[in-house]
Amino acid sequence: MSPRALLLGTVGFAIFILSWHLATLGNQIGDLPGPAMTVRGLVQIAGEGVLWENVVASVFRVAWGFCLAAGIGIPLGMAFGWYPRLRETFNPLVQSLRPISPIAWLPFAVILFGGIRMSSDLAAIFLLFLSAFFPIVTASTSAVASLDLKYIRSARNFGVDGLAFFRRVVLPASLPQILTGLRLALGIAWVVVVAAEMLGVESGLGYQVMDSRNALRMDFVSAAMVVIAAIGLMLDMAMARVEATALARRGMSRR
Amino acid sequence: MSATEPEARQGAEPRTMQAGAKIVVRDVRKTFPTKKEDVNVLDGVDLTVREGEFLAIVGPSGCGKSTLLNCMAGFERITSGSIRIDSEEIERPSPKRVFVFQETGIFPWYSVWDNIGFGLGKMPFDKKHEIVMRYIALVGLEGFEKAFPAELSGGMKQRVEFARALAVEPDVLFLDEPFGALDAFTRLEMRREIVRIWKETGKTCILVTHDVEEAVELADRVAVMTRRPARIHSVLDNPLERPRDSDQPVFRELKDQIFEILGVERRV
Amino acid sequence: MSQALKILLCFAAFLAGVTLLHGWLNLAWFEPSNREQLTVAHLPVT
Amino acid sequence: MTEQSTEGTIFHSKRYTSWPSMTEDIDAGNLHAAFILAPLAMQMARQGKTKVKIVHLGHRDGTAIVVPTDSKVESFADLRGTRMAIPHRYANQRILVERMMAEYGFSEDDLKLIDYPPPEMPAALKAGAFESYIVGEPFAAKAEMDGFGRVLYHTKDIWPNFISCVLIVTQDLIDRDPALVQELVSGITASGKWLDEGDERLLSGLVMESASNQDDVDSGKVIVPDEFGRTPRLQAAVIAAQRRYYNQNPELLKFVLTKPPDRVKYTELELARDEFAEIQHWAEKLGFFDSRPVTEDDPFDFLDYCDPRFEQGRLRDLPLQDLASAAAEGAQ
Repeated sequence: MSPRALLLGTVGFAIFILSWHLATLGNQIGDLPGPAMTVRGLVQIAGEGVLWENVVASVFRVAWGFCLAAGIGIPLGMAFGWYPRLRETFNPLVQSLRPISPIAWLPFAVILFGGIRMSSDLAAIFLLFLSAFFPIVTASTSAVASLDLKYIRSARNFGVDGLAFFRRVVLPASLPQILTGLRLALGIAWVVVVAAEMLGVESGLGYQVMDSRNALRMDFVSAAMVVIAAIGLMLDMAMARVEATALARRGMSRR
Repeated sequence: MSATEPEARQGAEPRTMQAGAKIVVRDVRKTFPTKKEDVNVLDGVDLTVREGEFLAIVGPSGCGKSTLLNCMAGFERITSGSIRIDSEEIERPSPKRVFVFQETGIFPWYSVWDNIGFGLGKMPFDKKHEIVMRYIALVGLEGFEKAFPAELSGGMKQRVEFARALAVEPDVLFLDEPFGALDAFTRLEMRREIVRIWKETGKTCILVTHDVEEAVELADRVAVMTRRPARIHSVLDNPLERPRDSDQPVFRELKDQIFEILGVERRV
Repeated sequence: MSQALKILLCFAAFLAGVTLLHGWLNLAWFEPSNREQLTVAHLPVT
Repeated sequence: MTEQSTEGTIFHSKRYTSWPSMTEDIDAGNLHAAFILAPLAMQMARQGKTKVKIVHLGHRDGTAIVVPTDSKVESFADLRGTRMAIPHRYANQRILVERMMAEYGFSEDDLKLIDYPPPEMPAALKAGAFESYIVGEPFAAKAEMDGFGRVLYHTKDIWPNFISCVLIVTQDLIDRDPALVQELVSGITASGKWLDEGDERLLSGLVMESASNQDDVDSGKVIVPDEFGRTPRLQAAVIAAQRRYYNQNPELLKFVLTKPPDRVKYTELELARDEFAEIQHWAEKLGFFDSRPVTEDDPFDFLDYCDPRFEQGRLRDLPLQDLASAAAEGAQ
């Protein structure tokens, strides 16, 4: 981030915090919390250690949901991209399931994983898997489907096919678009985890918001939201770094 | 075509096998099925390419010269007729006949070294290194082994593509408007490069281009194609000695002749 | 493909780490208790 | 607080954020015991996926109707044509309101009932989303304590010994481990008795502020502020305020448990057939069992949803520090 961008960023934040402070001047605990109250709340829940438990719980669920979605979504999406008949049979199904909000699956998820240990965690992970799976499959499909014909012909011209062709041409060529899909999926999963946790589990940042609300501690609610925003940003920056290292030296002509 | 097509084609190739013929294309037809109706692209193409020759194929854009080249390379199947290389029917692409694309087909995710070594497949590192370095030297890219395509100029990327193609020691090079994406100066430089490489390696080169001057400047013979559905109108011998100078009167005469066949008004 | 392997490894390490942390902090994996346990649920309202 | 005693089962309390997530966890087999709304418990027993039985009451009363402090409403009649927020359509509070509407001759649309999450009721009342709300504690006391709400009726005034939450256990647990259910019920009865009739001995794990030192705090002991005093209800206010229980402000819980003292009752929690008959009557009337209507040949008897066997057991004794040691500790 260039210093100028950093400066402008902080100015943006400063304006937001200032207006937030003015808007909530003189509010008590029960009303809309101001920045100062939020910071105090943040310090308190951090001090009590409960914040770290909730952060770990949320990140744990997103990590598993996301990795499973990537592990299954990428190969499936690439297969859809490469074999048109496969795409024609399954893509309509995928695209019709996609708009269903993952939260709608919660009742089924709870029943599906009922009785097993860590069932509420598994239910949340299942929801996150769904929320990340669809963008990943879609990105992987279009990455392979739009593979440049001249790369395919170059490889076949040199007699490179089968697994070598997949590993040395298809995968690297579709990597940029797949990584974009992954980054998008992680963002969506992070939004969904908080919502999922509001409904079914007893740990995590979503639960923290809901529980603070029940405890009439609006300052804890805004403190949790600050943490949610910060971690969401960190996850996105981490993915951006992964993308940068993976596509290093490819320059703009990434495809 | 302004002139009605003469029945006896001037300087047309006799049908019999020519001594030293590398590629023989006989009565090739190619139709592309579309929703409305079939599009007939090649309509009875006959062409013979001699061993070690530099042949140019010239024709208006969209006439099907690239399709012909793709068929000769084995990327596309012909509807009817036959294409034989060393009297063997073409089934699919092979490292013996390497294709060079217009905007280069090298891989942006591989370094120059990896790109050139791409076609060499499994072999001990030092043997592969020796071959790769030899062709890096041939195309004048010493010192750029570790560079990636995004960091190279258009001309240098073209050189990597040539090196990659030559590294597998093919018999034939198919060049599909290879300099189309380059600026004028680089284009001139690369034309000299391809002639030098062609002389040094003795490969059979087939160049497809819509630039008549480029064809006359590079080729031993120039095959002129008609509009779609395309056929070989005629194959003209290029008597010019190398290195050629576009100001030579014979150069201009040959160019005019080709333009006239193509029915293109040359004067701007 | 070593680069892709590196990315996979750091994902796997992250996954394992956060799983153990979650188990330790929230699921009491590392607090053996021999006495029988029963959870009684309630809402924070009478 | 069962961690304090050295033997017997450890009972963990688990706080849920909504009734559906609790019932889903019961149906999923993750949960076998819970404090839940009485009509909801009956509905689960009648047509729920998991068979449950009510084994004890949670408490009595502890519910109030709240109106804004400046509102002119003096009696239920004044609520004609207004909106009232209720915690859940299958809550006993709804039955209470329906009963009072009948008493005051209200028709269905004379009082609009809105399902509303209890924690938001105080703020929503202040914001004017509705003219009154009926809910359990501490969300009634919250409005009162912050001064923008006034209690119109306590349940002790309009439905004495009002039943709101009941303790249920799954039939599966009853069949599998009746001794455990017995231990649970006798433990809860004992705590209730201590809350209403206990003396000034501190529960183990508690220490008065003046007698506490740093390692008490570090070892996680519960510090009771001196101005709170030592009575059981005030000890309970401090315990329940902890994050792992109600996660509320101790002052609010102190208010609930003491102003007035009979605002909520923790004794006489035995199951009574006639009390439940009345709840069942209203539940049927309001269509709580529509998917399996109660008829002669498909009756719904008290014993179909209650199991009072576990209430006769010996009360469990609580881990109390005897006064002597408490006094000695105080002298340090």
